[in-house]
Amino acid sequence: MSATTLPAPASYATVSYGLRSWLLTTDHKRIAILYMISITVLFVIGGLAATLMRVELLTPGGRLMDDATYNKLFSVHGIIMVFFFLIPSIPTVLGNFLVPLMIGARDLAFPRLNLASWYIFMLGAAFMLWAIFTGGIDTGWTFYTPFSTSSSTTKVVPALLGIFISGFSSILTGLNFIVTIHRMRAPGLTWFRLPLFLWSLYATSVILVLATPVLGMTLVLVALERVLHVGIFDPALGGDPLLFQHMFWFYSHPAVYVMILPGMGVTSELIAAFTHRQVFGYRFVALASVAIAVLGFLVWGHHMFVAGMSVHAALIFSILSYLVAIPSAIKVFNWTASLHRGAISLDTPLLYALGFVGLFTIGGLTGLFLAALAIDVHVTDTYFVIAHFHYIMVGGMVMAYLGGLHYWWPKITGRLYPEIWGKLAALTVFLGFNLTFFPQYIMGYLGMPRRYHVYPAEFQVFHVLSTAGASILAVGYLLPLVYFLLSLWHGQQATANPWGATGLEWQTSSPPPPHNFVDKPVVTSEPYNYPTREPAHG
Amino acid sequence: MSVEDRNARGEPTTSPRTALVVCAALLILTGVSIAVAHLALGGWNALLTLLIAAVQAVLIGAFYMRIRYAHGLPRLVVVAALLWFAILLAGTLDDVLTRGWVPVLGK
Amino acid sequence: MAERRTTLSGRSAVPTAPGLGGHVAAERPPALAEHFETLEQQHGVNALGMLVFLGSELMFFGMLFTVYTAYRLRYPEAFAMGSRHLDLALGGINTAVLIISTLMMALAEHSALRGERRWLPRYLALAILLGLLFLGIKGLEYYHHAQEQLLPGFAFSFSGPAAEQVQLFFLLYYAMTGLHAVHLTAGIGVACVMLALAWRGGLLGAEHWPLEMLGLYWNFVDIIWLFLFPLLYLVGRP
Amino acid sequence: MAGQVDALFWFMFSVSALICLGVFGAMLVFVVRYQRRPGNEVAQRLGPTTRLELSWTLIPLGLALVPFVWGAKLYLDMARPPDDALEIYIVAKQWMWKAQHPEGQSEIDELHIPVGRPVKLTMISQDVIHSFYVPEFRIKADLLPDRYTTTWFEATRPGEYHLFCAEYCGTGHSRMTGRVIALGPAEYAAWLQGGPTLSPADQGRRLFQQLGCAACHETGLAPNLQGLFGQPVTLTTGQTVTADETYIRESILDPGAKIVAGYQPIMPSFAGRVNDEQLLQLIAYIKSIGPQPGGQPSGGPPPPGPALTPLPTPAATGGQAP
Repeated sequence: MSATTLPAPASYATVSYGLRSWLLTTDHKRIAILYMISITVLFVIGGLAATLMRVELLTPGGRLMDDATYNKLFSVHGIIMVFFFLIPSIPTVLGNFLVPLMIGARDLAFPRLNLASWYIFMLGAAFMLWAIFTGGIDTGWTFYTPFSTSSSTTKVVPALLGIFISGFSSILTGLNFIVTIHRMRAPGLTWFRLPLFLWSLYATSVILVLATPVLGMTLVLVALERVLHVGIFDPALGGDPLLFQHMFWFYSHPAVYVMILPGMGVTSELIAAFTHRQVFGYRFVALASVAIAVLGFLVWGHHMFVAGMSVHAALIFSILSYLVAIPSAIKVFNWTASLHRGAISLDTPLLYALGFVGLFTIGGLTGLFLAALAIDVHVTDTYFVIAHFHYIMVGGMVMAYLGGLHYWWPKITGRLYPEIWGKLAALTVFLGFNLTFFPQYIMGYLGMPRRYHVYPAEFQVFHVLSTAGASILAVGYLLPLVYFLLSLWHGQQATANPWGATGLEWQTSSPPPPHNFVDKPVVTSEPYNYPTREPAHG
Repeated sequence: MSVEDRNARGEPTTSPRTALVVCAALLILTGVSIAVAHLALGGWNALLTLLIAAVQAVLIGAFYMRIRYAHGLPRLVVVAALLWFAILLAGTLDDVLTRGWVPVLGK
Repeated sequence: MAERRTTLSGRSAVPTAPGLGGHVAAERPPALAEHFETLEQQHGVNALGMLVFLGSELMFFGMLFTVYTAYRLRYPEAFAMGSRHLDLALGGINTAVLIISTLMMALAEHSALRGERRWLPRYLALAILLGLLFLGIKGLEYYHHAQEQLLPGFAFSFSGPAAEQVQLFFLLYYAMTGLHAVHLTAGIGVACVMLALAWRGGLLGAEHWPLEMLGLYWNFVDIIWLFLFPLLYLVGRP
Repeated sequence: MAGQVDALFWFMFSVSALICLGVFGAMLVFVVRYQRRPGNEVAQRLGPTTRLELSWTLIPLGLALVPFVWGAKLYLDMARPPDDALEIYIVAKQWMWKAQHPEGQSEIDELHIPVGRPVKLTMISQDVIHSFYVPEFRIKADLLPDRYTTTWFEATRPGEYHLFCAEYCGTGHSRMTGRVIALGPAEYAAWLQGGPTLSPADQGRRLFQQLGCAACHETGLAPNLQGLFGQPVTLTTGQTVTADETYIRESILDPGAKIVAGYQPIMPSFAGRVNDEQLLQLIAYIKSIGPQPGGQPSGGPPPPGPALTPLPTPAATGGQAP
């Protein structure tokens, strides 16, 4: 029986009321909402830091603030955005909400652990905010030794502790997803019937579980070194600062894939839903996620080509870096091919998905420049790198996150957002983003180093363009915040499946009941089984 | 299939007798390891003692942790974790051991 | 909606449990959490969860192993000198203690599975006692190092060349054995809870799975030590 | 070198632009053409995809090898300074650059170099990691606190170029900048005249005497340093190391770490007694009495001290100095 014809069961959101019922919930959907609120607040803090930096960079002379303040701002921006927004964003919000729904389960495998993950995350964030608001931190998000251990006089240890703690949240979330996807799938839901979003989340989880511990221990050693004045990475005491960089990037490079893989998964879902067909080369796209997760671990050394690493290691890491580009390229080509002879509805989520593909393509291709050793020597640690990873993380991940939020908003809240405003915001974000970051490619190639508070006047024109773009981008981000909130009261009621999409999550009511499905779902068909027509000829 | 079935089929459990034998083997291997460490083998000691530790780990994994009886998935987890550790070790040592290879300095 | 109903069936798979949304199926065993279908599924979820967790744990130690290896290859002499300051006898005894405690854990699991209510608490208590003995001996070693002024960051003085590099050895020694001791302590804590349950007749038969999880963890902690022992104690002995 | 890096860059840029044009163009055309509308309500069924998949897996894989090989070749060139390069020492600290010329001049936050001659930099940091970056020459290299790193470049046109610190190093990071001033040969010679003082190697020789190094290193108590530089040295552990800048530095600061086979660990540590500049001067001196391209040791300054008696050096080329 369809959920819409039964007397509607109480939704997860209205089954009980009160703060207590939310803070002690083990319902994956409510935990997803908790995460959504938390990371939105953190995103705003990180965004404010970026805004101040962009305003300061309007002029080359550094008139608005002193050097130390600027350094703290970019550190806060980096740390908050990477560890407290990008890494948790899609997995903890959309992943938490959708994994059990998409596989037809009643909850994640470990519901209480899931809630614990959120509390751990909040504890980590609290430490981080404490560090920020009681003196700040000026090491950048990379914490390079020996600067972080013996030179910086800011609140490094609380910040390290914050990241260390939130790391456990990542590990436990990853663990929960892996076990859930392995063991809780509905009857008939074989691996190659899984939505592509779940393939990408699975790959993400593997990275989270296996890479995060390495960062955790590294940060512990840095904190120990700072507190006890002993040398593990400090060359003055026989340590090797490059060893820190190896350990740091062993986590932090795969962490880039933690940020982009879920975005790829969302994009695959959106493209399937709005071209009304299966994604071209489903198996290749699915396995490419796994390939990225594995190959992504083999390339961390490309962050260290000028750091004094051995030439031999540089050559190895360079060629491996090209390998990891291949599965990403496969995905881009498959998404494009999926549009061919589809039945395309150009709704807001698809706009974001197309934006994702375009910006990710540019970000990915410029990543190849950075893998080419001689070019990397010139452009590493310049704005070229800044532009590159913002194309991946902001152009890629944030676009996908917004696209996913629009697509599943009716499922999450039971309300529709205003489509016109959605399209307008998507275009604003796209334009603002490109205006912000494309000039940074140019000035990077011209030699503008990153993390510079004062800079030679010849780069000013690019900085002004960039700041102008950032203002547009800010508007683009504020718009959805406003109309999403308004839609909670004024939005039109959503049906169970407003997009006419496949996938188990659309088979239950919007918003879903506490245990997701009234009837236990059984899967009997291939994924994205939209009706199709035969090729015109042949 | 419930847990009791598994027990009845003898699948997930190691008999006390086997457990005792494995324990004895572990203790003997520890003794061998200490002895090996004291021989003059010119640098091969470390490798040999680690090899013995690996054998001990396999014994514990196979019999006490019952990976031996498990099907694909548990084995996959173990292999994945070891593989990732190997990647970390290999990539790092690739740099650490080859820094002097290309004669940049003192050429 | 209609066309998708044909592609993705929304019908019930388990005729005996028609309404999992509100009703509780009559024959659900009490040990079965409400979001699982069967005990077997629950058991599989828990075992896999523990294994994945241990994989993650391996990387915690793996990072330290890697740093240790890099420095040992760089400063072989200093690491040999540092290692010779460790008490091989106590280290060897501790290895044996931990191995036997693992045997006790395996026997405890076995008696739980067999429903041997008399034996389960005894084996478990023995495993706990051996674990505590290990920690005690480890503490004794730490105490000796403190007396020898071998505590980096607090009191470290080493006469002889390359004192800094020897200090590096001891730092890693404390980091690795310390992390291991933290893990063992956590294991002992959980084992004490299980002992209390077993004392009251719990954990037998179908309910033995928490003990199985603990066993996996205990074995892992043992394996880590079996590598720490040759890495730390058996350097430069010839 | 800058031109070659640019050539690779523009090659990659062109290929990337083509790929972007292809992908974006296709996306645009498809989106316009295959709108869902009456007559195109449902998508066309997908045919077999494997052949296409394989082609866009394997072709990019082959294509990727080009920039790898090209970039690696240039990188190797960057890692190997030409033998005739002018060698200048760079010491960085928060937040300044100090350069020491072989002729004796030293300068702060400026670096004068001749046009048309390769310049090799041997660099070290006194505190945290810095990075020497001159965009004009397309070179960048981190300066580490524990060992020497090198890079090299050749200016082709006279002029003033930006020098940046590219690795974040604390509060004044963005002010750790300077100028590289490339001069024509005549102007460079004139600039050199302006400076006074001894060459680093001469200063090093003076230090060598002042610190009492000669008392052991020229009497057989410790390895003779003639002809040592760049040669392999056998240690008490049986290992062999190359007597390069980093090894000499370590031996001065931490003499017990790597002792040459056949000698006792009698040398005291000079950590805290010599600073990084003096270390570089000592190294320059040891280098100057090292093996010369021509064959015989010692080119510039005459061998210091009394005539050398045959020494019980373990390695044919002499040992190093603990």
